[in-house]
Amino acid sequence: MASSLTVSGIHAAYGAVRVIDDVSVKVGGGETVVLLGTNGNGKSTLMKCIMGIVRPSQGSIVAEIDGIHHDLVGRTTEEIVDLGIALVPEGRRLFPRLTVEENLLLGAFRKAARAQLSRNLDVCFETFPRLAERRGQLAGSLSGGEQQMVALGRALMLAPKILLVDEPSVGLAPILVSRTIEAIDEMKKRYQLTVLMAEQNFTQAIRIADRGYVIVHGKIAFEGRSTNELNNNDLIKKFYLGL
Amino acid sequence: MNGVANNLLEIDNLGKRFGGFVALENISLSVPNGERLGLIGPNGSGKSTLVNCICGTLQNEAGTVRFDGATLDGFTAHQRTRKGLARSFQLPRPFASLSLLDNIRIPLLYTVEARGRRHSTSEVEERCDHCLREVGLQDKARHLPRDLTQVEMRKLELARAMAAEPKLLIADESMAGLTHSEVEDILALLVRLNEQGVTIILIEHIMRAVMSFSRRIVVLVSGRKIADGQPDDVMRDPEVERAYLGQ
Amino acid sequence: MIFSFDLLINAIISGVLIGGFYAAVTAGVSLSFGILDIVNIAHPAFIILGSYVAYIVNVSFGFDPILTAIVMLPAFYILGAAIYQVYYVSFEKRGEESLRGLAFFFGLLFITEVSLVLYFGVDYRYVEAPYIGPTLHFGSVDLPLRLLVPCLVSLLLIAVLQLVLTRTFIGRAIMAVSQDQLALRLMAIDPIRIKRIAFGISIATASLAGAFLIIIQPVEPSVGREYIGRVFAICVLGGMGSLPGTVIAAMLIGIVESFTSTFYGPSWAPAVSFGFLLLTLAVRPAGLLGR
Amino acid sequence: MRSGPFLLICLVLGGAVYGAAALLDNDYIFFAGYVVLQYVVLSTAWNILGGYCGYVNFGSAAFFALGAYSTVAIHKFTTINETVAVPIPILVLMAGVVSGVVGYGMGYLTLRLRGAFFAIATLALAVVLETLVVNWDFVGGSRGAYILRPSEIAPFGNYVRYLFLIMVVLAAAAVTVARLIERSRLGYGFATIRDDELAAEALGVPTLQLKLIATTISGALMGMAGAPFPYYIGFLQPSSTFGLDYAVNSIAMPLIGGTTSWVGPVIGALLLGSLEQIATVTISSAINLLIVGCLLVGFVIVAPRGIIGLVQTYRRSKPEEFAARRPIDADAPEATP
Repeated sequence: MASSLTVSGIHAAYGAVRVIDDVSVKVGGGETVVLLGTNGNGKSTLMKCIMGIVRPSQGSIVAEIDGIHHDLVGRTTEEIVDLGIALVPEGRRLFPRLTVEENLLLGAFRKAARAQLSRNLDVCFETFPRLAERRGQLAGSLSGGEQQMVALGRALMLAPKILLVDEPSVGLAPILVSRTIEAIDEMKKRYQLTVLMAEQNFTQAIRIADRGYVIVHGKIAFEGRSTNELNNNDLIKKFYLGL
Repeated sequence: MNGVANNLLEIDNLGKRFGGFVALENISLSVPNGERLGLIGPNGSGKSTLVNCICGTLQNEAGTVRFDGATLDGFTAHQRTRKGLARSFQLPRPFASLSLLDNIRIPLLYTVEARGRRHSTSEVEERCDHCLREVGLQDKARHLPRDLTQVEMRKLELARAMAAEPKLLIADESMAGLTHSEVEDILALLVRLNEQGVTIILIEHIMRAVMSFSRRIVVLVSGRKIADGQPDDVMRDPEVERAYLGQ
Repeated sequence: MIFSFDLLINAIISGVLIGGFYAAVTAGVSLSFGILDIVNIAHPAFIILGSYVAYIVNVSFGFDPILTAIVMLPAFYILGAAIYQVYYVSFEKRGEESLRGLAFFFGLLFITEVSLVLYFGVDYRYVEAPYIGPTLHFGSVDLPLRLLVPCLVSLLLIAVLQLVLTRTFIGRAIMAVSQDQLALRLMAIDPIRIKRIAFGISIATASLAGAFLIIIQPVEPSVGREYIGRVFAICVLGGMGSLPGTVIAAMLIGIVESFTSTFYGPSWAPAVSFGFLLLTLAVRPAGLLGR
Repeated sequence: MRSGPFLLICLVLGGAVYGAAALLDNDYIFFAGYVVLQYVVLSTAWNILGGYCGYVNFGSAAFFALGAYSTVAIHKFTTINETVAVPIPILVLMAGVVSGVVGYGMGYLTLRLRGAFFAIATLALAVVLETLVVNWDFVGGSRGAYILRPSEIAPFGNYVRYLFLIMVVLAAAAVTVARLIERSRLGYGFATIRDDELAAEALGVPTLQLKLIATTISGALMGMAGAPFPYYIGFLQPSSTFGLDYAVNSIAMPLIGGTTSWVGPVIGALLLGSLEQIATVTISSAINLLIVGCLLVGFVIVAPRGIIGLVQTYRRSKPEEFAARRPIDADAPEATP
């Protein structure tokens, strides 16, 4: 059964800096939804609100997993992850002094994930053959692209129902960006995930998206109900390039 | 070597790696005196690393940085500051146990006076007060940084960098999260400084701010410089568009 | 001093044996300081506590000190977990672990030591066990069982710890916890719980190390002090938190100390490990065997 | 207040204590007072590096012992060569130079170390120095050294009174130096090192140089505190002179008093030092360290900013001032960053 995520009317701030202002986002079961917009517009903060890292001052966040509704506001990050919601954080945040394999195995810490450990590890190495070659190498010594693969693989090991990906393209060369985006799509199809991805690389993100939102200054500036709507929109260029 | 004499900052083939990650590659950049330069690029493109290499917080493995006619290689961060380089940090780093006034006092005591200009106690107070007034924090001069909001912290960060009386000021994302009018305030402040002869490099994600402030824009993507020129030209550059919108 | 081959071989052997024991003494610090970034300079005091527990049980009931230590592991584990909880609430949570956290452990060191002095006095205490006394002889090589038994059990302890760290979920989480706590939470792992477990294990090793210590030499409360520097020297030399590195560094220090006391006199031995430590810190803070 | 008058007041205060004790004709006060004042110097010295710069020195005992042993060495030298005995004030200055140089050396060796590594390095340095002294037979080695102290000295009468007066001057000087640093350019620089070294460098503060200055001054003062000690104690042994008691006391006193200002270590040393002296007489000397240990642990947990912090909090919580210090952004929404 597919899982969905509904964010309604949330506000969040760091001290007096308002980062998110009345944002509502819905990700339906089996959808891939992208949050578009340049940095500093609140995409990451929205992800952090969902994961319980930042506490919103108003609004609700509800996840429906296997037919059960879970109110996420007020729960700890660990509890939210344990429900089956995984985040690939911005900047990847690997454990640099652990090997690739140790990083991946840490993903399978929660009970539900341990049961599927060997299958998920196989899938992971199948999706990213490069990681199988480097399984004994320290994660900190990998290149940016390889690190992103480990981060995605580690999230996969969590056996999530809903996958959040925050800025997967950061610091990657263009060709790796496109490969990373494809890998996310492959993971999604293989495990019937529900995906919410924050990404500033419009063209790449739109390749795998079903729908998308453009966030500017902490507000939803545009909601595209299809990729076409997003593509044929003059606003995008204005938001992105300030022209 | 044409035009070197007029260039305040001259970066030549600079490179920096972290483990297997190439943060900067072959960056060359000249900044003439009095310039208003906007440095932009997607997150993780190496902007902050570049600032850290220029200011001596990080050591670059390849290339050289020349400032005001002399090479900076081997100089520590505080020596570079005394030569006239100042920067604000992306995440404000106030001295938590010192009042705002004393926070401003540090660059006066350690940078301005190190250049040979002595101040009397009252002059120091006056200068500190002036710097705080510029950013509108004069009423909180005796407060500790923990009493400030994030916006005020950013202002303090800028005021403290200004107090070092730099020739080149690098403002690293000092406007994120600010309201429209606060952004205008800070831009006006930077323009005013620039008119007084300070060269400014502005690193910013708020495009509106960058476009209205900069006379020239440099774009970094994955540790490489992909564009350098007039703001309108740069933003219409297909490569920049690809970098931001993807390809 | 006549330099003879026998003397040399025996110096190396006793260095290795002592080194094995040093590894057990350091294992706890490698966990707390090397992996968790908790500067528990009171660790040697807990080792002395372990010695005294082994001593009391030995004189009262005649139990074997090592077996006693194994039985006491859970008690030391709980003590460690409780100390971490206090440390977390009072310092880590407030972000004051550096200066005040150090002072906290320094204070604990003194409280433990002085309490032992007040209760037991400053007389040297020792235990009795069948293996304290006999020595195996292989030609001119002497293997005192008093050193051999602690060394072997110590290596076993390290091997078990290493297996736990690399082969279990909790162990991997312990290795990861100081590197990125938020990332750990994103794996549904509570970093505080992991640290509490790890610190508990770290103090539990002091129970065994204490038993080894009192088997090797008579103990009085302030003996622990000479181990403070040695333990941190080995931990830093061994590359901060790598157990195989700890064993190698411990053996290295053991051999060098044994050489120094054989050829220069025992009074110079303490300077060796500290000299090593100072040099390492000044030249290569990442340690000789950093991961 | 400027430093001159301040020093004068300190001296007058010390003189008053001296006068009162002399009137009572109780030499125990001088004996006990000497130790308390010695702790004032040690904790003030520790605080210059530990409190102002935020670098924990576990090796106070080594610097103290260095001062004491430089006195022993010079004393032996003059006795063997039958030259005139060096007066104690000169010995104090010489000890200051020796331990200042060692302090500089320690700073140089540990320049790049921060936090725990620095603290551990100081501990290591202490043991290396102790081993050197233990193996240096000229100053008595591990057996210790006797210093014959004249029982009387003109015009003070009992020699202990003379030593007490020296300690009064030394304590006044140390506190004045600490106070002077606090209010000077140097003090501001030290505070930036404590708060944020990276930001300090970016604003022109030469952090490495300042650290060297701090380790030198702090080391020199500790050594000076130790210089008269052999004359006070009569018999000097490495194990007790390098004892961790000095290390724990010189850390506990500033932390209990409060580390951000010169007042803290003084209050801490006076309170804790007197308490220990009383405990030594009334209970036993072993209980001392237990008291210090418990107070240290208790204070760092319950009152992290020491007695000064408690007083400030109490003053601030008075109603009218509290009203003036209401949160600045009452309307700021709750958020955890």
